[in-house]
Amino acid sequence: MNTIIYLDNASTTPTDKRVIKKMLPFFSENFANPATKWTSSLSKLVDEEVEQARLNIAKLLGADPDEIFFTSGGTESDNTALKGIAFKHHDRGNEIISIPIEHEAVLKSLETLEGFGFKIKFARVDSKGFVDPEEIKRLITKKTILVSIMHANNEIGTIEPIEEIGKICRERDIYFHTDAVQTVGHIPINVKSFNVDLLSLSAHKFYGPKGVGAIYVRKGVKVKPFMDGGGQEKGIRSGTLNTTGIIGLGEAARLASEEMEQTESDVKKMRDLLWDKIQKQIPKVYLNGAEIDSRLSNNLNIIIKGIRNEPLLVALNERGVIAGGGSACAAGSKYPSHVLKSIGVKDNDIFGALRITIGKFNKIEYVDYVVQSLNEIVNSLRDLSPFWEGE
Amino acid sequence: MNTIIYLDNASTTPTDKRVIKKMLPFFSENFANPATKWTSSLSKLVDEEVEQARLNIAKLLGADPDEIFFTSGGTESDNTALKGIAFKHHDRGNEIISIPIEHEAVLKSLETLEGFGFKIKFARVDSKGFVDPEEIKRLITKKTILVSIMHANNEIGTIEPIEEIGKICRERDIYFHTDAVQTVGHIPINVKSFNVDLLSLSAHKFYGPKGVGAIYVRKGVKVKPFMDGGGQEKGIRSGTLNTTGIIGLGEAARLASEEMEQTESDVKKMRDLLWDKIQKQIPKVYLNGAEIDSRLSNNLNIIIKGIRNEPLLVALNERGVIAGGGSACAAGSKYPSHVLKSIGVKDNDIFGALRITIGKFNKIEYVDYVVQSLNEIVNSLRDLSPFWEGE
Amino acid sequence: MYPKIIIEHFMHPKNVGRLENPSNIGTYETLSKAKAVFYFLIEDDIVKDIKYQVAGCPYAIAVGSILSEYAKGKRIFELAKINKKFLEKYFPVDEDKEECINLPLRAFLNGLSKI
Amino acid sequence: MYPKIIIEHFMHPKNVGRLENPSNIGTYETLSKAKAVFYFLIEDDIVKDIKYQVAGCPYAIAVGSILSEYAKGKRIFELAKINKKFLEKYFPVDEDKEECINLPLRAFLNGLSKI
Ligand SMILES: Cc1ncc(COP(=O)(O)O)c(C=O)c1O
Ligand SMILES: Cc1ncc(COP(=O)(O)O)c(C=O)c1O
Ligand code: FES
Ligand code: FES
Repeated sequence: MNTIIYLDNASTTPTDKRVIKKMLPFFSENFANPATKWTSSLSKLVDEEVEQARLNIAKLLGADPDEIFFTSGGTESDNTALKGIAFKHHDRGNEIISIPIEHEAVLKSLETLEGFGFKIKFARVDSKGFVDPEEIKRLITKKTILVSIMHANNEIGTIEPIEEIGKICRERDIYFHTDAVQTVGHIPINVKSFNVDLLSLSAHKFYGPKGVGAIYVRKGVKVKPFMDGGGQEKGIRSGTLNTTGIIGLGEAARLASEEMEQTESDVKKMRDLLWDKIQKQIPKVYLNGAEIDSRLSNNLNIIIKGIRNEPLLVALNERGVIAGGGSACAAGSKYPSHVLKSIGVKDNDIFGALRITIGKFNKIEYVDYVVQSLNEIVNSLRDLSPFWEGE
Repeated sequence: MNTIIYLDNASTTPTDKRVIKKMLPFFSENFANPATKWTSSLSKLVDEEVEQARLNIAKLLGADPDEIFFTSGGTESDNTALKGIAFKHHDRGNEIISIPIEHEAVLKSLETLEGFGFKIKFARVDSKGFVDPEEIKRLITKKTILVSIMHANNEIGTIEPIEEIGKICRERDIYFHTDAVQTVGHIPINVKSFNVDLLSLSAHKFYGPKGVGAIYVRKGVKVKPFMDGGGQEKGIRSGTLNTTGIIGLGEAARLASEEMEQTESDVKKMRDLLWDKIQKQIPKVYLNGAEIDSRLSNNLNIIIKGIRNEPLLVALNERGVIAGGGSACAAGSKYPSHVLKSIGVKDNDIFGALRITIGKFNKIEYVDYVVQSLNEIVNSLRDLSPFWEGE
Repeated sequence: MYPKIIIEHFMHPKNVGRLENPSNIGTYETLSKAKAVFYFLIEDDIVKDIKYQVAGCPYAIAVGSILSEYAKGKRIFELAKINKKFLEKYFPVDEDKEECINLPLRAFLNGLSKI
Repeated sequence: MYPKIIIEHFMHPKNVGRLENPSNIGTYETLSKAKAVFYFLIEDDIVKDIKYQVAGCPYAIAVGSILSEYAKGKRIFELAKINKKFLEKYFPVDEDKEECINLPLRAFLNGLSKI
């Protein structure tokens, strides 16, 4: 088989060809810096496209365009949200609440804030990855200034009860940030009904280019700028605008608004078929996290007993199938997964976890090939494994 | 005239077509995340190109590839350098030395650090924008941990005595950062002979794409990460790599290594001719900053007596000529230029400053058209001006 | 970039310059050194002639041109009613640029009331 | 991705499995739960038969395969000299992956010396 079957869409997605087409003229023809829109018609033209992109994102989120600020990606948006609120509002308190299964962009930012005297409280998540809004309520004190809970988890696809948590925070006048990097462009979002104050997104997770993202900051919410400089983006994010990236992000947002529903239903169908066939053909395979119907519809995260995932992924790759979840045990690696650990998966099983995330360019016809390959590989790796007793 | 004559290359440059060509396959074919290079051949392929880009930049700077870290641009590199050193080495002292004509990315980062208890000392610059290394020496105390002096100024093109300052800092074991956003890819740089510990660069200033840059961090120099997250770039800069941007930056660096000498000589020839003709044809025009031969060869920054630059730029734009230096007096604008103010230019003159910065795609044949347009516009604006007495 | 009508007036401003013997002069200057001056020849409360100068951005220059054109032959009590709303009939006003419209407008109004 | 020779051995590993009646067993386990086991049939200081199992990455699996192939019919005093240098003749060792080579190598050496 010559085609590559890419099943690691939660890691990154290919840029949609229509997005590339939209971006292309802004590299070397309409390349101007939009900052000089008052004195250069070339800049004005670029500025208009940048504002259109802002509008497209605003629409996708149910926000106003002047609540959207462009960044270099999800990581920067998370840093901006957490450090921006903490350093601006430290006079109101020093406690921040989050959960242990957040992305490292959140966790490491919180660690930094801890070094600056903030107190980080983690609410527990259950074996499926869900946080209980009641526990957030219990953890809130007079000193709490910020709650940061991701919309959906990137490893196990658990969708958190954002609306309830948003309501709790709004009632208590506490800022609420959500990392929606895995959901924007995939499932409907409305910042107003979610009651979020800040939201992070990243273009390359929904068929936009890498190196660009955005942060929603609700009108009236003040943050200390994270990226200091020339004062672009109303001072919230300095630096010459990545116009091509932003215009690409805008186009990806527009396409998502139009096609999301269909895409997600196709993706779900393929994911469900895959899981069905895997369960039928391969013994001793278990789902990590929430039930198949209460997680992101592109996500499958499974334990395959008795083997490790690194050789599994390499062998799949040899057959043209690219999946995720690798957990090399060697130095320099950031695994075993803190997410699987937090939901109580045992170490030995974590090293055998496989993450398959479907994207809109995957073809359902390949499901049989994937399952067959997986089955054969699992069999030979189990033969190879000192941990496998043919259980 | 239908062609646009773009003379604002210090603001941003068009992406070289060869750079775009190099980037294109990495959007939707070779789109993988290089982080999974051990388990995916698609990732490995991208990783190799990213490492080639790193090598190209290292060569351009006389650095080792493992001293180069990718960022989202010059602004982020400056933030990383200053905050990274300050927050890592605050136990060694709290004083930082810089100059008032730095880019806002440096100045505003220093302002933030001031808020965290650091003491910022500014060395004076003379009427041409030069800092005296002796004054740096005098300002250094036992508490000084960092000196940050730009390589060349973005408004007036003054090239600072970096090597001498580097030597002073190295002898005293003080970290030395230089913002080389205006010089990388334009004039030769060698981080070793310059004795710099950290250096900022931005792709879009030398025909690479916007939204990507790099920071050189000398081997052994420790910084606290500015962008917290997944630990990419050896933990110095987290976030999914902007692979297309990085590969574009690498190609721009490669082209610069090969073509810099020729390009800069062409650029200088055009700049000199332009200045020559402007001086001959337009009365009461003065150069801001250093003599024409001791500044960046692409830079011309002039005062045109009796008029303001905003209408001048707009009228030039109407004739297809785009220049820079705009200083709208209205709200929301960051002018009048802190650079011109620091070198002693009077307010009235600052509002009449015009920055022309030549790039490699400019054609010397257009010089006459530009000067003629400028002359006509200056005449009518002077007629319009209550400040112009036909002096 | 500026609205088209602003660019037109800016590129071809009317009534630029000074009057030899003005009856009224109105000036205004911003903190950031933009300046507008109107020279009026007013007789029997009617604007017989008018010229102006502006050092400011295209908005300021164009508004100067528009005001001077409009004023010719008009009575001062009518002209004194001119405000931002009046100008908004001519072109959209960007919030970034409100100051630029104030500049010539104030100079103009100053010239009406002063002798 | 792994060097080609590693992928070849990984995709078609030799001597996979357990021996019924091994004379020696060598095992090694990393902190992160990777594990290698070698089963030897050693007679008169000569390796008559060998099998192995590895739960680890392709490096670990391939090195197991290479070692087991090499060991067959060899004397133990020769085999005891095997080290990282020896393996580097077969393939380049990435510094990220040194642990992965250690894993089967130690299990192998452990099996030689133990009864
Ligand atoms: C949930 C989540 N947050 C944040 C990020 C960081 O986004 P980026 O890598 O684009 O900076 C990712 C993906 O890497 C993610 O999945
Ligand atoms: C000297 C200097 N430093 C820093 C920057 C910031 O670079 P960027 O806008 O790419 O973030 C610029 C240009 O804007 C610059 O000219
Ligand atoms: S008059 Fe100064 S910007 Fe308009
Ligand atoms: S054995 Fe664990 S990564 Fe190689």
